[in-house]
Amino acid sequence: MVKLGFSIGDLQFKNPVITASGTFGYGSEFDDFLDISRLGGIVVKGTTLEPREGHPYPRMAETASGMLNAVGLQNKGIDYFEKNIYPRLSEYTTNVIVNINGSCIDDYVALTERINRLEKIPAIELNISCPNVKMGGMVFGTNPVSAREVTKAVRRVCLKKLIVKLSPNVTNIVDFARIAEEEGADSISLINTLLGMSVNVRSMKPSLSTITGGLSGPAIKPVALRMVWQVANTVKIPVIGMGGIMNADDAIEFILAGASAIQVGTASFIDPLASVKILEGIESYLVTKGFSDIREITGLINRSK
Amino acid sequence: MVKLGFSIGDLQFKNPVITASGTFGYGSEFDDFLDISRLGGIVVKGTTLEPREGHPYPRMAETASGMLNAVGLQNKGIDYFEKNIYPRLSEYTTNVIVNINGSCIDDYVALTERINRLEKIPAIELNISCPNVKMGGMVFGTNPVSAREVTKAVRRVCLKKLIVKLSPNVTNIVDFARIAEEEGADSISLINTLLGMSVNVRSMKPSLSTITGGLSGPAIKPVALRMVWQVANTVKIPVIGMGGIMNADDAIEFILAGASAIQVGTASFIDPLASVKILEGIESYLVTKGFSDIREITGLINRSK
Amino acid sequence: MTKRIESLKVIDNKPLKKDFFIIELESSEKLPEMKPGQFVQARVDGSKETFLRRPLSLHDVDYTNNRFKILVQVVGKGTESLSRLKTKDSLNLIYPLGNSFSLPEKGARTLLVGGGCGIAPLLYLGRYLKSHSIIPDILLGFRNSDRVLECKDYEAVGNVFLTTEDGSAGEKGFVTNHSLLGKARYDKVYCCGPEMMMKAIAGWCKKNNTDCEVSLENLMGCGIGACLCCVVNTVKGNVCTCTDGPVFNTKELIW
Amino acid sequence: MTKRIESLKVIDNKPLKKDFFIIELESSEKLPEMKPGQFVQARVDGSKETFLRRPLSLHDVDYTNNRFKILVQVVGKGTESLSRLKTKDSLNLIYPLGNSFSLPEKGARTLLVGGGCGIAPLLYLGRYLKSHSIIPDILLGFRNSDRVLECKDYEAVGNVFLTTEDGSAGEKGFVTNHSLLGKARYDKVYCCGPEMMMKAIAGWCKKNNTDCEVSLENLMGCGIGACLCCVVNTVKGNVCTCTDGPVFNTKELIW
Ligand SMILES: Cc1cc2nc3c(=O)[nH]c(=O)nc-3n(C[C@H](O)[C@H](O)[C@H](O)COP(=O)(O)OP(=O)(O)OC[C@H]3O[C@@H](n4cnc5c(N)ncnc54)[C@H](O)[C@@H]3O)c2cc1C
Ligand SMILES: Cc1cc2nc3c(=O)[nH]c(=O)nc-3n(C[C@H](O)[C@H](O)[C@H](O)COP(=O)(O)OP(=O)(O)OC[C@H]3O[C@@H](n4cnc5c(N)ncnc54)[C@H](O)[C@@H]3O)c2cc1C
Ligand SMILES: Cc1cc2nc3c(=O)[nH]c(=O)nc-3n(C[C@H](O)[C@H](O)[C@H](O)COP(=O)(O)O)c2cc1C
Ligand SMILES: Cc1cc2nc3c(=O)[nH]c(=O)nc-3n(C[C@H](O)[C@H](O)[C@H](O)COP(=O)(O)O)c2cc1C
Ligand code: FES
Ligand code: FES
Repeated sequence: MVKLGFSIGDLQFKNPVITASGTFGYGSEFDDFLDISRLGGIVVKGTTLEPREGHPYPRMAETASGMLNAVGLQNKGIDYFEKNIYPRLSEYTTNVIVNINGSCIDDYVALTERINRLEKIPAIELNISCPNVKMGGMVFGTNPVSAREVTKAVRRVCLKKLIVKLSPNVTNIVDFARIAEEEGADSISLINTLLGMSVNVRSMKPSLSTITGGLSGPAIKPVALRMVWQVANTVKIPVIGMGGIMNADDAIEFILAGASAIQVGTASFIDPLASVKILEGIESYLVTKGFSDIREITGLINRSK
Repeated sequence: MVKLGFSIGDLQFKNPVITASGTFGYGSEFDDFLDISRLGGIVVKGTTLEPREGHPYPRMAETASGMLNAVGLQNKGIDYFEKNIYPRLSEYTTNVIVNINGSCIDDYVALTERINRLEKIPAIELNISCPNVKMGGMVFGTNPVSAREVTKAVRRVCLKKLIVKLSPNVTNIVDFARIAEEEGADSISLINTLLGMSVNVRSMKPSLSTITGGLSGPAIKPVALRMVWQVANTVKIPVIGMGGIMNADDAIEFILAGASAIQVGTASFIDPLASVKILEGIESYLVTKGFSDIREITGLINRSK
Repeated sequence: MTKRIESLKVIDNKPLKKDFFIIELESSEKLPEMKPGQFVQARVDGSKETFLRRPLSLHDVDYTNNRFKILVQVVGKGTESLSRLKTKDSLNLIYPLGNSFSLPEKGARTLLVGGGCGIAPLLYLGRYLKSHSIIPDILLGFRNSDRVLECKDYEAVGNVFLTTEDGSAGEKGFVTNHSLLGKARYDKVYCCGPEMMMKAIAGWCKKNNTDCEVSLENLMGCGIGACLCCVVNTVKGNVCTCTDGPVFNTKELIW
Repeated sequence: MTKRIESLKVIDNKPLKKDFFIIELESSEKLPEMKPGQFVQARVDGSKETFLRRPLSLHDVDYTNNRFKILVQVVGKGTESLSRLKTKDSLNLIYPLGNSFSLPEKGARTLLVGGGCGIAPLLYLGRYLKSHSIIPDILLGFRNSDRVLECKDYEAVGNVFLTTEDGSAGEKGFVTNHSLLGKARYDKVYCCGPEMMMKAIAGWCKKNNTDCEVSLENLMGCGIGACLCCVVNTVKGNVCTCTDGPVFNTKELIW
């Protein structure tokens, strides 16, 4: 048997395949298709303190090898989550991670404190690329100063493993990775969506109600892979790579570039079984290539220089 | 007949379809397929003062709806261009624009002065996202200070129309567009390629000799369109949009978002006739929709708010 | 009701008038229970330009042979690619998805209204109603006679009325202009078609105090409630068309 | 020589052993002059996962019927998709592209060496040589007997010798191990196959003072000299494989 596990500090993951926030609901949407407990982990929907209705329809547009979304963090808030969703989630025998979002630092801190008391949630994914924030409209994840502040503030209260999820819409991703590591993140995940846009030439109007939205899917994989490679070569904490991973080969590209684990996002929309197939594909790749532990190939392209 | 022309200052273009630098050679590669003089213009290969061999093979990798390249500005230098290529180019009855590149500001200035004396070249496209530059490895197009300096220096000597071509690998594209306009650019073109990467899982090595390369093709269209829209809403000078334009509908998206003209890049590799087909498609779109002048739809999505 | 992912065999792909066609599919397993109003998410393998699956309604179901049909109108790249499917090809679906039309009260006077490809789910709904002894009026609207589909199947389950925008078949105008709506009275209306048409019918129902269910055709990212892209604004806030719908009582919608 | 873009009719797609197949195409117009060593850029319409065209060599040309053949090995998504082409489908090509093999001097003792799909251009080259009264030796290398293709066509133009890596057909080993190379002497060698093989043959030729031309299989972005992605380093610096090649005399290459 090939060893597939990895860990963030003392938190063990049985394998490196995790589902990405906002693309796997709360897991139950996929119960008909697969046994979620086979996965290394799942990251649930972006959660906020208060319920959010999200942006108006239309929120989605198909693009070449990708899609734009402008969901706008629709969710029922942490109270509802704790009461109605958490009990069921805590029955999965895999790591259930909550992706947290706020409009200001206080929101993030308050959310973290709420999640601290949920015993079966071992880690928080701090999403610092939420587009609607207080401070002069500046996005947390694209401003080094606020990225540092929010990470510091959350770290101070966070009793769980802290994964900081980076925005790719920056000149130098490495700066943000360093900040996260310096402020005590246990892991870094990337990339969130690229800011994109689409116009409907029939109606002569923007395709999304918000005009711009987040681009995901295979289209962004080359950019994601480049950033994961840059970050993995910079920080010492484990890096979780994502962006356009559709199959095992895609996942292996990220691992060879230095990712300790990967997240499967948009792929689950087209093939709800994608995550499990990717897991199986990674395993058989390792077997075929004659490796016994995935860590032998993690960052291999950087070692063979 | 529908009016398709646009102008940069007093420089007239018969239509808004231009071929992008590095994707259309020096035109002659396409002579077998189309009458180049039908196009609004062509931008020739990135040119430098001295000849350049470019990067080692492999320089190319296919990606989902796109490709990575690491050509590295291979070209025979301005002397060769002036003697051997310019005479033939000056026979096309369309605007032939030279894309200029340098390792330092002096190079750009010297190149501009060389092109000043080429009567049949009406405009320069200043490419400020060349990855190998003197100043501490900082890329001109991703650092506002050096972007300003190089634009200022070139503008001071440039007797041609000056188009500044922006790099998309920045947090805020609008900053760079403003700088270009403030320093006297006559037009802005965008986007150049996104920095990306690919790994060959069979060989377990990076696909490109340079590890990272430039991503082009439909994959990047949503990002390109978003940036063109942002820039068109910021500057008063004409904006030339590009990035993943494969057909007339794609081109029209850019025009509706505010581009006065568009460039066709990677599309010409797959269909050498792409530029002409796009031109024809734009014309018939306007006819079908009942417009008589392309300017009626330029930036339409911003007006109908 | 368990959803499944399956590659089904294409038994037949019959071109109808203009851009319409009907694909008949066969499962190698026993069909799950499938209700009128439910839909499938079809993977479009043959097209370079599509990325996501495409939602399509159940048009007719034949449990005996484990077969069912979808009726599709070519409107873009995905449907165009599906139109090229041939007998013996396979089509990968996630199905059955979504809620379904509700059964009206016994003896309810019932009207089905469909426009364009919105007529697709009405046949299976009609059969379902018929099996519950309700014979509906069926009002179908098309652009012009070129696009009027054969209505024999529909005639077997109800009384068919036609409109075309140019009057080249049936009455002239939109479905909402049909004289039927001036005369008859209904207890229940089911409607599927372009949003404008559904809104007009919903308005007419409201005025006439008639209960109305519509099947929405919102853009979908996943079809299984995971992406939250297909939302519609209701009295309960934004809900997913793919799981809370596609069928909604118009009283719930904020239109 | 004018290049053209054309959708050609697929006359036949014949599967050979293992992953190999031969597609025969027909042009509706008179074929342009096409030389051995030249190639086509094929658009892969049936695959979601390919973006660029795929370069493929001319395998055989029949001017009388305006037909020609390409021999393809499935190695990935593009070639896999091409393997599914059926009679009456169409295939869009840009062709003919590149330079060609040179004609050796009269009476030159000539050897053709091919490995894997690198055997593709050698048939047309063989015919061309034969038409100039040169009967070459033809040395073909395959992984194992499963992959050894029918050599009848090749036997019609020269004396065929085989190697397989496992010895299951012909001599055991790589083409460079074949006893022929220890015995015979040649004035000219033409070689196409995996880079390692071509380098080995080039080395053997150098040692034996034999003129050697190889056909490179560099990755191509455009095939028409526009992208500069397919370069190979030569004594003249980086040149494009698609326009200055694909055939190079090994003396020019910096290997
Ligand atoms: C629950 C449900 C059931 C459906 N049932 C059927 C059915 O039985 N038969 C049938 O033919 N169609 C049905 N549709 C509509 C069908 O899904 C779309 O026509 C199809 O997805 C279009 O794909 P395409 O690739 O051909 O078009 P695209 O190339 O994606 O789009 C072409 C044009 O149509 C517009 N468009 C595409 N989809 C929609 C939409 N859903 N609403 C409004 N505009 C749209 C696009 O904006 C674009 O302008 C249903 C939709 C839903 C949500
Ligand atoms: C001038 C020329 C003539 C050719 N003639 C023929 C021919 O007659 N018959 C034939 O079968 N093939 C020929 N080839 C090779 C053929 O073009 C490739 O096998 C094909 O493009 C692979 O496409 P794919 O989508 O199937 O593979 P992909 O999915 O793109 O790649 C699969 C794997 O193969 C590797 N690969 C792909 N192309 C190449 C390459 N060119 N060199 C090295 N590794 C590669 C990739 O890195 C990847 O690991 C020729 C190539 C050139 C340049
Ligand atoms: C519909 C949708 C909703 C998303 N919601 C969230 C979210 O709530 N929080 C978050 O951090 N990322 C969110 N993402 C981003 C994904 O988690 C992931 O970072 C991104 O989609 C790139 O991966 P992919 O290309 O594999 O989808 C969302 C993505 C999509 C497509
Ligand atoms: C092979 C290749 C070479 C390129 N060379 C140059 C160049 O020399 N100078 C430049 O400004 N842009 C260059 N570009 C970028 C294109 O001009 C264009 O900005 C980019 O490809 C995005 O457009 P597209 O998606 O339509 O190709 C090159 C692109 C490609 C694919
Ligand atoms: S389509 Fe994804 S939630 Fe409805
Ligand atoms: S493949 Fe583009 S220059 Fe040769």
